[in-house]
Amino acid sequence: MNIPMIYALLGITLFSVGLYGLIVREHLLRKILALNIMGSGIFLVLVALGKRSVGDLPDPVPHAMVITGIVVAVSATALALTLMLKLVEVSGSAVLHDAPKERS
Amino acid sequence: MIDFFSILLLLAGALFFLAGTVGLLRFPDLYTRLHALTKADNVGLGLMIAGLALQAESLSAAGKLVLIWGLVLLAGASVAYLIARGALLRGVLPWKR
Amino acid sequence: MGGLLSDAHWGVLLILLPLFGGLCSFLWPGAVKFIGLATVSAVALSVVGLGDQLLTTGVYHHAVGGWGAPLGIDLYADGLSLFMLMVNALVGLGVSIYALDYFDQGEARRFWPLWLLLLGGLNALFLSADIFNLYVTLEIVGLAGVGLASLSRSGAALDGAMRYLMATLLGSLCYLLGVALLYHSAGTVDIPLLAERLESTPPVWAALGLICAGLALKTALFPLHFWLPKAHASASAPVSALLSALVVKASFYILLRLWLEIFSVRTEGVDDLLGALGMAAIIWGSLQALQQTRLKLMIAYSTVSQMGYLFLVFPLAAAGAFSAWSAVAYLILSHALAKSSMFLVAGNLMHFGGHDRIADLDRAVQRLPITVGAFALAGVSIMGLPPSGGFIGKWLLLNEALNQGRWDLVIVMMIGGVLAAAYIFKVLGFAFTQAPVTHEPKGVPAIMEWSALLLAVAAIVLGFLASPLMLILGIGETVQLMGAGQ
Amino acid sequence: MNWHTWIPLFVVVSSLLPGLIIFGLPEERVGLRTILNLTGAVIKLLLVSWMIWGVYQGDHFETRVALLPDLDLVLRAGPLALFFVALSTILWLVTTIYAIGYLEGSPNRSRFFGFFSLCVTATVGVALAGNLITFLLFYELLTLATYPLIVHRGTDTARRAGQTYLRYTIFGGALILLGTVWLYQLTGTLEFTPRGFLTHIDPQHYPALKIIFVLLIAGLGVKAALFPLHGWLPQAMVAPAPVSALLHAVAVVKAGAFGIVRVVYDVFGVEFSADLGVTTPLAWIAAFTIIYGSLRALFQDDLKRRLAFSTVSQVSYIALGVAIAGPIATIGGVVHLVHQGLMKITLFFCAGNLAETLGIHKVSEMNGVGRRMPWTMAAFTVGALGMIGAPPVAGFISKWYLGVGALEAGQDWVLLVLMGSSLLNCAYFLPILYSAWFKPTPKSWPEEHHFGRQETAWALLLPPLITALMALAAGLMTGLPFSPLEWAKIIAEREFYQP
Amino acid sequence: MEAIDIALGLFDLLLVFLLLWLAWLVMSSEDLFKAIVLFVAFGLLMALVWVRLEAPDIALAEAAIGAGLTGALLMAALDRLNAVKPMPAAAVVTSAKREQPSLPSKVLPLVALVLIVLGLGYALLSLPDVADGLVPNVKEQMAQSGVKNPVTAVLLNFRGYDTLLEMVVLLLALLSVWSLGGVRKLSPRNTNPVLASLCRVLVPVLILVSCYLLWVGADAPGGAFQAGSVLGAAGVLLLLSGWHVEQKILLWPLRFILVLGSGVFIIIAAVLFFTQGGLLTYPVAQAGWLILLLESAATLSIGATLAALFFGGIPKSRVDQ
Repeated sequence: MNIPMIYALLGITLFSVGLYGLIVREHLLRKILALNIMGSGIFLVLVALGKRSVGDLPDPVPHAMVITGIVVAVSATALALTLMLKLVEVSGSAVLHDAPKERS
Repeated sequence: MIDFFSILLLLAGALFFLAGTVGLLRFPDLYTRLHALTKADNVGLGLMIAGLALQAESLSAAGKLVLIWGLVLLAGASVAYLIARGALLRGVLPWKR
Repeated sequence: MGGLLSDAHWGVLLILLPLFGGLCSFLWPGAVKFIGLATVSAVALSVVGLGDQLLTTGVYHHAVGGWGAPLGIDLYADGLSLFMLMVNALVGLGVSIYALDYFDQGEARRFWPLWLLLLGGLNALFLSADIFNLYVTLEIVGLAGVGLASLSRSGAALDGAMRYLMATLLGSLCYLLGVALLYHSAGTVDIPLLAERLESTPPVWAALGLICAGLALKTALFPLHFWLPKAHASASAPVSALLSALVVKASFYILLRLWLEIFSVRTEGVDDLLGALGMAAIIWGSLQALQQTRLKLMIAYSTVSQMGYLFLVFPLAAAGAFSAWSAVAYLILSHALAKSSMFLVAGNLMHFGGHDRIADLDRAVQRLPITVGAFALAGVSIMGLPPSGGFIGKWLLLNEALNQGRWDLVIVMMIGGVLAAAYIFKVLGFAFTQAPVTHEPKGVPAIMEWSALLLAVAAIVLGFLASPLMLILGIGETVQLMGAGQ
Repeated sequence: MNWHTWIPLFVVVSSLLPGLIIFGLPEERVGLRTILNLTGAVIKLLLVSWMIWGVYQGDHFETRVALLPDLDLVLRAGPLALFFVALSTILWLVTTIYAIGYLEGSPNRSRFFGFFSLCVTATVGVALAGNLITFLLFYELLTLATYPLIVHRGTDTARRAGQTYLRYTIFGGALILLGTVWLYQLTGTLEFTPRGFLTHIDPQHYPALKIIFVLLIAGLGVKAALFPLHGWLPQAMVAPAPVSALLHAVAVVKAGAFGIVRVVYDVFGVEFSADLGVTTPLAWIAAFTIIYGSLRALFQDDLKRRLAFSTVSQVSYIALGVAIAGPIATIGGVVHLVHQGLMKITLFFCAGNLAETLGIHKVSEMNGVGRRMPWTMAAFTVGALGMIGAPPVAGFISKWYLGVGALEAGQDWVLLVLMGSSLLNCAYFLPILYSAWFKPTPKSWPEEHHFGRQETAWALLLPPLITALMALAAGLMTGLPFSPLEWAKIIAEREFYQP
Repeated sequence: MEAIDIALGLFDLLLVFLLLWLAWLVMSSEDLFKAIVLFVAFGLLMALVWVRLEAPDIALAEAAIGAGLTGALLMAALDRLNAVKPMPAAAVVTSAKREQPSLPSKVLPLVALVLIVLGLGYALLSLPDVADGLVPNVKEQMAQSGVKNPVTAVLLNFRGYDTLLEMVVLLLALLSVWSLGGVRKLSPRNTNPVLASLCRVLVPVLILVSCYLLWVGADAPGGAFQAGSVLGAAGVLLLLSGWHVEQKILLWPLRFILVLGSGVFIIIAAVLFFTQGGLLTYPVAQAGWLILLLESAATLSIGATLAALFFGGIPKSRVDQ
């Protein structure tokens, strides 16, 4: 087991912890945090496994992918946060309720 | 000789960071914690930068390091002030024995 | 330039045109309708051009930046891609025309840029041969979908959009982790190369699981459908139509594509699991649809059930049968047309009576004959009755299921058809009767009625176009053909 | 290119096109609508006559369009197909006239006549279908086109009747679809072929074929109202009278019965069906339905309900004739397709007249009505006597051939069924005739309308008289070249029992 | 050398545990404010991880976007959330009450979590120890790429098409946010001389840094995304110090800057497609400056978009009233 692999395993664990939080926690802000943590975990897997090449250069392709991913993540986070705020304005709650709401 | 000074400066810096961290953890209220944090950080970082600057390959690299210190000083001071002010405005009272 | 166009590059236009149109409509809000309609029409023409090109020269292949796989990204179009692009163009055109009269000025200014960018994302998705590029397109589709779903800003719409956002982001992340594993297993994200290089190793299996789960979530496969009914039912009518007809199909397309190219030979049991979930979706979705008292929710649950049919392809395509997945492609096309028409009809009925309570439709058939007619025709296709596109798809799928002795699939399909008839005629029945509380009807613009009808008629006409469409689907004979394009 | 390849399609289009145009007509364009309807009907009649003449001389008429890569949409005019087409074309014309009179001034007539035309289109398509998938296509179209007619009045009862109708027919359609796909799996073809296309099939598939037979017959039995799948029919009589006439005599019920004929003769082949051992149970079910329908009819006071149960009973004669599996019985069954149509449509027209003119809906209200409406009741009497099987009305011919055919096939028990059924027919029709003609006229009718000098409107009076006369003619002039009986013989010779 | 390796190894392990611990705290702490602060710390540590994984480009992006801007977005959202809900305490209580589920529903996800970690971990461990990925391909084509930083080469050239679409994603997020309508303003702060003077010093510096990152991206870590996010940070700072944008700018110029990145990308793609016969096929000689042009436009757009996302709802302008 080498260092990059440990980081990759950390990535997997972060992904799972985020998934756990996403499912278990109800507050939308927390769910958004959870998605971000999951994303970081995936980025770690992508980059850490790219360090398995023989030469001195780590694989730049995953790096580019992760930069793309980070921008996507911040975009999605911004949208999710705004959506949450609007939802709270209208419904007064930052939790998605499962009971069907009758609204005409 | 340069290495020796570097190590000395870096250790001194680390000591300040340690002190700052202890202060952050142990002090009783926000204001005192801020005090400990910024004081320690500014000086600690300064010492560390100095230690690293001694190792720098070129003058411009050393210059960059100093620039970083300057920026952190500026940001640290302003932010500490803003946090303290915000806390005061929200009615957080300073700790009294 | 003319030479270039006729040569090879309709595919590129299909991506750049709507994106550019989207930017323009954002920059010139005063001209959104014109820009929007022009762009969508141009896209439809380009699809025709691409179709003509594919029919004469076979599959389309373009190395973006001139690099080629594995370093660069490849665009790729065969019969299946063309089919999906046709779905985009047809439904897009219908819904766009409808949207001209549906939205007020303010909403139109927000609708068109989002919709055009969504169209660009969808086109890019169907033309991509690169699984990471597919991730980016999925995000375009997802974020645009959320933006559209929340367009009306009502509480229900925001709630639905939030659910959709959570589901689509989670789905994308699962997919992305799968992509990461595949990349590090094979050193490429190009689908044909992956097909060559991948072996049956644990990381590939993990990637399969993650990708299937992520895409199934985005496609709202039972029991991961929980987000769909609210999101689709609470959006504005044209948006519901786009989401139900196009957006859920996009993620399904990726799954189908990856399955046919990469996974099909390496999966024991997963195909049956997907098939079983598909069967459950058919039954559960239909039963839920039957119980709904709101029209839009009923239509949304109907989508859950109809998506179930698509997943029946996985156990059947294990034998690599063209007829199985071509049946599903047919179902996708006819469902897209029929379902978009249904949501537009729901929009008309809400416009007309101010509500969508099924039991209070109050003689809608007298007042809005064209709208109700559209619903009935679309319903015929959804039920899978002849003559309609839905019937052809169902016939092909039944045929294949019987061919492989899969009686479980056959019986579920039959039950699904009967249940679909039950919920659709429940609506039609109330359209004839007088409601306890009668209301003053509000006029519905003719464009909104006719565009809904045209989509429904298209779904019916599909029932007579099986031969030429099968010819199109056969271009490149998708199974192991992306590799052949190299 | 040859005219013969397009005429079957034109026959279908000749009612489809007017129907689609009528949908778009505003409500008040009565004249244009009437012209469209009648023109379509007349053109169809001319085209059908042309084809009858051609087929008589041995020509072939076939339209073939690709539906799927290896399955075609086929419209083919064989003798059997034309038999049914001719029936529905003539009765469509008559019923259209009747409906114009019946619905005068009522709302939503464009919609009504639009679906009316679609309904006939589907029926003609069912008749001309040259393979099972084309048949299925028009069969389902028929379901869809009749639903709006049944719920036409838009009351809650109508809606519920519509739902019941759909529950049965959609289920039936699903069964046929399943049977069809399965059959296609086994044989690779669905083309209707004289004497069937299954004779060369591997015997290991025989059990599957039996199940397919059951699926198809059950699916068709829904529309043909075979027991226990008849439940929708009595409920559906909430529809306006022309619709009932259409359902019972021309379109829906007949399509089911016709389908049974097709399946037994042109899909399985009658000898092969007999070898499979599936015809005898069919005969038993048909026989049971005959008796059951008659018994139920006996206890209905509502006139239209009584007629509806009578239909349940009478249509099964067709299935019975087919299931007996002999040439003579076949002639009896097939000819009853037309005979029952003529007689039953007469009865429903008359029932509609009584309801429209005097507000009579119940048998118990019919005392002395013969004196108030002599022409209508005369037509009714012809129809009723025909149902009973009294010579010289057409019904007698059917029963005669059925009986002789049964004896020839060694199925003597059928005679008992026929006799029992005839007795029951007497029991539920004769009292009506008696009270109509011989009981005293009451002081007032439930809801009387006046139509000038004659007993009711011309458009309502003429159609039943015409159909009654036709029923008489079919019974009297059996020897003429184009009489139903002669044509049924041609069918039997050419399609079912050719060497 | 040995000692340094061991020290670094220990440092790596420490980082791993810290990250895990922080992630867990972010998920489990009851106080949302605390969770956000911890998340920002998590992001900063992630930046360290990227350095350790020899991914300085990502480290820069993560520090600027992942920790900085996302943190600012989250904080702003929390601030607005508390402003919307007059009694956040009550809401916290109810949500805390709601978040006390029964034992199986608490344990099952945990079990699932462990199973997923084990399964995926096993999958990872069974990957071969050595794999070159696309390193040889990148090396082979670097000379044709027009830049010297391999990550920039991949982002803007080899996989430039991804980046084009990614610019669209960013724009879409903003369109969607604007489509939702205005959000509540950040809770009012008195204009503050210290903050204002900080801005006066920092904003020019940030712009300078942004330009530097953009320029240097061709050869060294940096590039449009990093430069853009630093620019965005400058925007955020300005917005925080109560900067008001003029109506005139909001109408057309702002929209223009927002679409500049994706627009220039699309136009260049189209032009290249008609002249070179391929989508985004740069002529080798011009690749360098074309990439710089694309990156400059992208930087402006990214900066403006990120700042606008932080601002939240659509700025009031006559067009949309």
